[in-house]
Amino acid sequence: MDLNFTLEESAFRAEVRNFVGEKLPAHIRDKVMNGVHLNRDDHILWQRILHQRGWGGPGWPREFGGPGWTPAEQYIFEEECAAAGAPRLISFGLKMIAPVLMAFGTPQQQQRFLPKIMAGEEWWCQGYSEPGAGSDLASVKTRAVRNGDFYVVNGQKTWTTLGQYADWIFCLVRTDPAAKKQNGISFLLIDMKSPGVTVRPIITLDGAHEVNEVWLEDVKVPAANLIGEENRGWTYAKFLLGHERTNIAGIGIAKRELARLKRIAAAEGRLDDPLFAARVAQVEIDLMALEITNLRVLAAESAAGREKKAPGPEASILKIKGTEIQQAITELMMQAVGAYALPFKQADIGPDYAANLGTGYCNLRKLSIFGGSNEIQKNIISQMILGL
Amino acid sequence: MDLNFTLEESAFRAEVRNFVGEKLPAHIRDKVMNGVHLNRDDHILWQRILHQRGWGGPGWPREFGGPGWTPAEQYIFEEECAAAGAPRLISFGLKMIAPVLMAFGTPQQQQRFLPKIMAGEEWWCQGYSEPGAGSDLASVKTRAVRNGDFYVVNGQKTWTTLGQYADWIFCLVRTDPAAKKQNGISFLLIDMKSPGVTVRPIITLDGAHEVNEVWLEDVKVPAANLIGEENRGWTYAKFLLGHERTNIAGIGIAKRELARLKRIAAAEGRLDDPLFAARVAQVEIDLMALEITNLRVLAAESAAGREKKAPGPEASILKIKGTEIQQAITELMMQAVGAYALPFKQADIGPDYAANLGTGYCNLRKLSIFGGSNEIQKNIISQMILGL
Amino acid sequence: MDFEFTEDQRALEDTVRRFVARDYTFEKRRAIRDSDPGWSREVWQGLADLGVLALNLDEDYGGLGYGPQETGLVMGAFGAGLLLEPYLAAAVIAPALIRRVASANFQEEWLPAIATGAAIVVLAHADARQAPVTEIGGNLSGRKAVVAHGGCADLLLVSARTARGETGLFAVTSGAEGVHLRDYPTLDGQRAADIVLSNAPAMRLDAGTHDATLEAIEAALDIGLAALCAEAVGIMDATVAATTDYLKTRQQFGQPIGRFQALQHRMADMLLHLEQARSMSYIAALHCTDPNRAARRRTLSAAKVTIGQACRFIAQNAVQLHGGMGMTDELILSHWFKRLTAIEMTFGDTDFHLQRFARLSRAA
Amino acid sequence: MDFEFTEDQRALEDTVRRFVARDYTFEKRRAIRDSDPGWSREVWQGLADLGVLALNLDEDYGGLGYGPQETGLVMGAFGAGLLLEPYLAAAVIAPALIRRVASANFQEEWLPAIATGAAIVVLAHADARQAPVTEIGGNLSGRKAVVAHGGCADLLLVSARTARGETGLFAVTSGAEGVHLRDYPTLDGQRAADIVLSNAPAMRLDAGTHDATLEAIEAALDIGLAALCAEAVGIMDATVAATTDYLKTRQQFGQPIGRFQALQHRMADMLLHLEQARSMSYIAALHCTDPNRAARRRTLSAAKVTIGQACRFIAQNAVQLHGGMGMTDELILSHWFKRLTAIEMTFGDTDFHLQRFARLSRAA
Repeated sequence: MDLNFTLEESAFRAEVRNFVGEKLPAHIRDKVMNGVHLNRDDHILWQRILHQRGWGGPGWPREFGGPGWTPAEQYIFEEECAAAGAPRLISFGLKMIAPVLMAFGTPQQQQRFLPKIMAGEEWWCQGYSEPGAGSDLASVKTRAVRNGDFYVVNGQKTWTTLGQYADWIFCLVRTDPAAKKQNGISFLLIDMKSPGVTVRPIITLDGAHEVNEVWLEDVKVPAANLIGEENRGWTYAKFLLGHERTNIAGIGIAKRELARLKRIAAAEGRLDDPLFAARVAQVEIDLMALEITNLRVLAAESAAGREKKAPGPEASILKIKGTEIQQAITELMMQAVGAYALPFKQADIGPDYAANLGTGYCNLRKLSIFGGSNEIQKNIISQMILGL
Repeated sequence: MDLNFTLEESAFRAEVRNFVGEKLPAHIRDKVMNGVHLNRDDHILWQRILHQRGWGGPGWPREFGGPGWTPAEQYIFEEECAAAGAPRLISFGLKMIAPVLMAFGTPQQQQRFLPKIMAGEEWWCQGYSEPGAGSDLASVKTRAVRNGDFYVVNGQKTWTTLGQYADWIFCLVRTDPAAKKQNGISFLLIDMKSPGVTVRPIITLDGAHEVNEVWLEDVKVPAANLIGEENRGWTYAKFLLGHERTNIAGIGIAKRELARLKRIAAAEGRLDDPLFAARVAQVEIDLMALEITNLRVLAAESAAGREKKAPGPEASILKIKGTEIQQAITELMMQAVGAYALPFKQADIGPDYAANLGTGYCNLRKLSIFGGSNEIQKNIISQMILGL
Repeated sequence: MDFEFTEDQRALEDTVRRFVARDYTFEKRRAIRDSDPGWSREVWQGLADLGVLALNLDEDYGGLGYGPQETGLVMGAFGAGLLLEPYLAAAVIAPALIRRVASANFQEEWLPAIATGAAIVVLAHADARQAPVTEIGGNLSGRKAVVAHGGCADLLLVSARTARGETGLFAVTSGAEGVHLRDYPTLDGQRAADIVLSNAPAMRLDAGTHDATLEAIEAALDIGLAALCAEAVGIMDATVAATTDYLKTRQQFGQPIGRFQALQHRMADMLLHLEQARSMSYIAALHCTDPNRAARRRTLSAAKVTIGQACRFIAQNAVQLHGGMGMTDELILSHWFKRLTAIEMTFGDTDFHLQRFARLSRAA
Repeated sequence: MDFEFTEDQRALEDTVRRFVARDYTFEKRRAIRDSDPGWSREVWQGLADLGVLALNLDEDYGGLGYGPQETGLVMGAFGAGLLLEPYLAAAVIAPALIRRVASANFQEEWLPAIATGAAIVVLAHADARQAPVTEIGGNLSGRKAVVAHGGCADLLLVSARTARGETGLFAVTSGAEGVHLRDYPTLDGQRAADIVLSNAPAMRLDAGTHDATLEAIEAALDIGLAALCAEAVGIMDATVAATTDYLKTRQQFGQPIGRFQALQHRMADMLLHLEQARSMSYIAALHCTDPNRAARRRTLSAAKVTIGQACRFIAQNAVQLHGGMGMTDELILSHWFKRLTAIEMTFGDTDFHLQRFARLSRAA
């Protein structure tokens, strides 16, 4: 056992660190470091900077233009980006639809879509959730009816993260209403500019507009935009859900935010409060442990080889602990400043660092709900790992 | 709203306090105050002292020789007894079988059994649980077959608390094996001296002998010892389970043990440790709140009147919090002394107060398991109070 | 021992509940929140007409002469409706402080105006760390931080360090020269203000005995704390009820999600927190006027700990059990969440009170 | 980065596991526990024959020259079997300390004897609060408290305050005059002793530099702490597996209780604790010999916190999920519970290490 990174990996880390240090625009870094929401341009600018360096698809194999990094290298890359205050990569294109296209797409689909994802030219969003479905993703009600070379799609998607920026949406649609639940679902790629597509904002409890409802009314979708076979969409959907959970622990981000918590707590004199100091220590320790747990899962996946690339049920452990830690950090940051965490969207009241702490706490409540609620993750652990 | 006791109640409290202060034997008090197990004689001696004062059946109505106290008076009585280091009343006779006899027993049964319970002349134990049944009490397997004026009983009971001291056991037995689960059960009173009754100790993780297996092999039980009607035993059993939960929160005991915890922590200098002091404060606060919650439940029951005397589902709240608090106190006492909590059954190693803290912690793990596990209590709350 | 409320008390609570149900719907509240001042003078006048602004005032000054128990009932009802108007600040804390500190003349001038809604008076106590308010020659300078409802006050009761190094209490007209109010919304939709004083003219209210003034401010804030606890219980009551209903109606995997045992047990835990919090809010109401300072503060700290922990547990889990819906601005649930979050941090957070309780218990 | 153990390491672990499975059954252990000494010299000799007593010793002294990782593997296997013999005290901590402190002569005399099982040497460090051990004229007086396996030692390594007010380390023969060993069982079935020294003859072992001696004792105890963490993980592994099996087989209300979602989620929480604990035990093994004292202790404190919290959560819930059966002496489960309870309190409890971590993190 050796928990050190190899010399090559350490050199790679230095290379990433240098690159991000040089190329990350200061205005983006400042936003990230202070918990300010990024806009579309911020994300796209950073994606294009990475793409210029050949790092536009960090998890992609060489054959599709990716750097062909090992899981350890991907981990190092994301950790360094997070530490330096780079934006989180927008996963809907890079980590969700791209692996599906690589595994199940036609060569035409691959050529049409993959390069634009990597280049930051097309923004994707996810059309899985539907109103009332919640964790029960297979209860898809959106209908797609084949009509010659087209499908005609009607229905509604919800919780569509950053759908207001998206050029394309990948959707689960029901193509065989007679079939049982998981069967009869197909996987369609839909141009957001198609007539009949309407995006309506959902404002969340922190006052932010991150998620949306997407209404689909008689939307014509070329049959060429079907992934794989009709009615086998659930297979691709599950494959995608597996990939969604790479880097699910968010170690790099949590480390950056922990450092911010410690700076804020020190500035507020809260580390002299033994109870507060103990709470900070607890989350720091939990994060130390989770980092190793994450590396263990990564190593096991690497050992299992390329063919079994989607994370196993162990990813549920990372999801639960990772989200708990991130939520605990936002809560402690808010508590550290006390009253000055309460002013709502006021940049110039109280200390600079206090401005987004109340809304940050509220916003991160989503982490234990979205992406498979933590309750669903515990079901997975008890069934898939423990066999209960 | 007025959270003060009435003048009469306060006078009653003083009367109880004086009596217990005068009459409680010192050797018993010292054992209780130091967490030492009491033996049969200790319990019986105290019961007889109470009986001489006319307080042998604190929860009993006057018609059966009890003092006819209100719920508030019973509460005060138990609180004062606990504070002074008096033994907990052995509930199997006084609080379990006695109410059943009063409600469902024949006059002959009442006259035969009740006076001896109150006088501390006969010790009862409970024959509900069976091996493998756990929380599923209605899955009774012990068989009773009617044969003329007798039942012949075969089967096995378990977790029989203090069965080694008992003169009588009240048992659930199956009299109609064809009937569905809750039906076909009868409620029998069995003399522990009957041929075919064998008591085998179960040693618990603290090394103590508190619970037993009771084996019943061709035990002849007079039909006159049947409570109520044959095959209707589940009705009486449920009635009894309701009564078992009076004073379930254990406020008086918890207060006494909290005071002990604070003495020990002060002696060990642990209150200077801010984390430890905060943990002690937390349990003290929880107990303050639970005391009021308990009084609220008591007041609601008093208001509901005599006819509805068995505690409602609110008792589950008291059971859960009360056991959590008592367990937390034993854990903190153990942690307060550190290493000297480890010597096993050594009275003369380390400080006097340390001797029983390790085993005390172990022993009280039972509280959240026995008497309806805390998980069962949460089922009750969610179903009976919340309607889920 | 008696946990029943009197008929009078019940009637008062019903009145306020009906007012909230009819005149303070969630939609109405949203419109008020989104309005420029962020509160409604019309609603305030409605409360005056109901008589609840006079609840805590002596009958001599047009008040009803009620106390913390009645205030608690009113606060609970306002809590469920998430009242945005300055009831706690202006109808509970300020009158309690004025009664304890100010001259008879001042009381005669201001208390009846508070009762009729004609004047809004708010205590500004917490100093901004870098700029504590000090008095020089009868004028005040410095900054008060995050003063709840400070922006709508006609008159501010400002604590300040006097030239003699003591704490004094001063009346400052909010429109006076040298008074700059920076009014803003807070996370929970309420309003607060930072108040910057630059040589602002002020009138000394207290008799100039440092300890008595500090104790009066503390006493008023303790009454406020008990009222805040009652508000929290009102919100948590509503939150637990709404979440229970949601679990009964929301279907997933072919059944109501309330059938899932893990969620049932979570709800049971929420109920445990709620009932313990309710018990401590009763205790807080009964003890918040206890003249024994140490005993009073120990009890109030215990209450704030219990209620703060309940706020956190119930708020977080109510959102969690509502799933995505719990995250939306559209349901009142997320607004309860935010108010409970703010309450936990108001008048000292859980850690503060836990440690204060430990200190006071040890000294006792 | 590599989490795999080498073939050698796996073989070592297998050897010990097989030994435990075959030669250290629960029944055998019960008989040993109930025997007068409470441990078995025969088993000890068996361990010597396996070579594991020599694990941590330099090859020069008949040892295998292995380190904390291998020790961790062995301790994990012993943990599951709840070994009663003094492996941690006599085969891990004592040799680590001797190697750091004692003269070459002393090492030559004692280390080979430790390896062969001929001699048992135990460190006695923690003083009884009222009677710290002091040295006067080469003799020791005072009391050492709850010395793990002190009763079976041939030789005690006793820390003492010297006449010059420094910490020295002394060898004391357990049979010497003035040495009174009060040997007793502990909650977890192991043995400990209070050692009362009355002018007992002693041989100074260290070179007489206070700081170096203290650091050597600390370093040996830190190696012991990492080994203890590995033992805990071995026990927790077994506990989680046994509880999972129990939930699959135990029927109630017509189905295995493992079908109840509330219990499933509890098991998931136990697994989370276990995996986090396992991660930290790896870290502890890798860092327990780090010469950077502050960094080493910070990491070890983090490990002890994670593992202590896991011990508590897993032990308590394993008993709870086993219901009444979990409370019985009959199942090994309750014995795992007690050992995990003892481990949480050994070498500093969770609160101690949490606060030490906070201090060291802040200083870093």
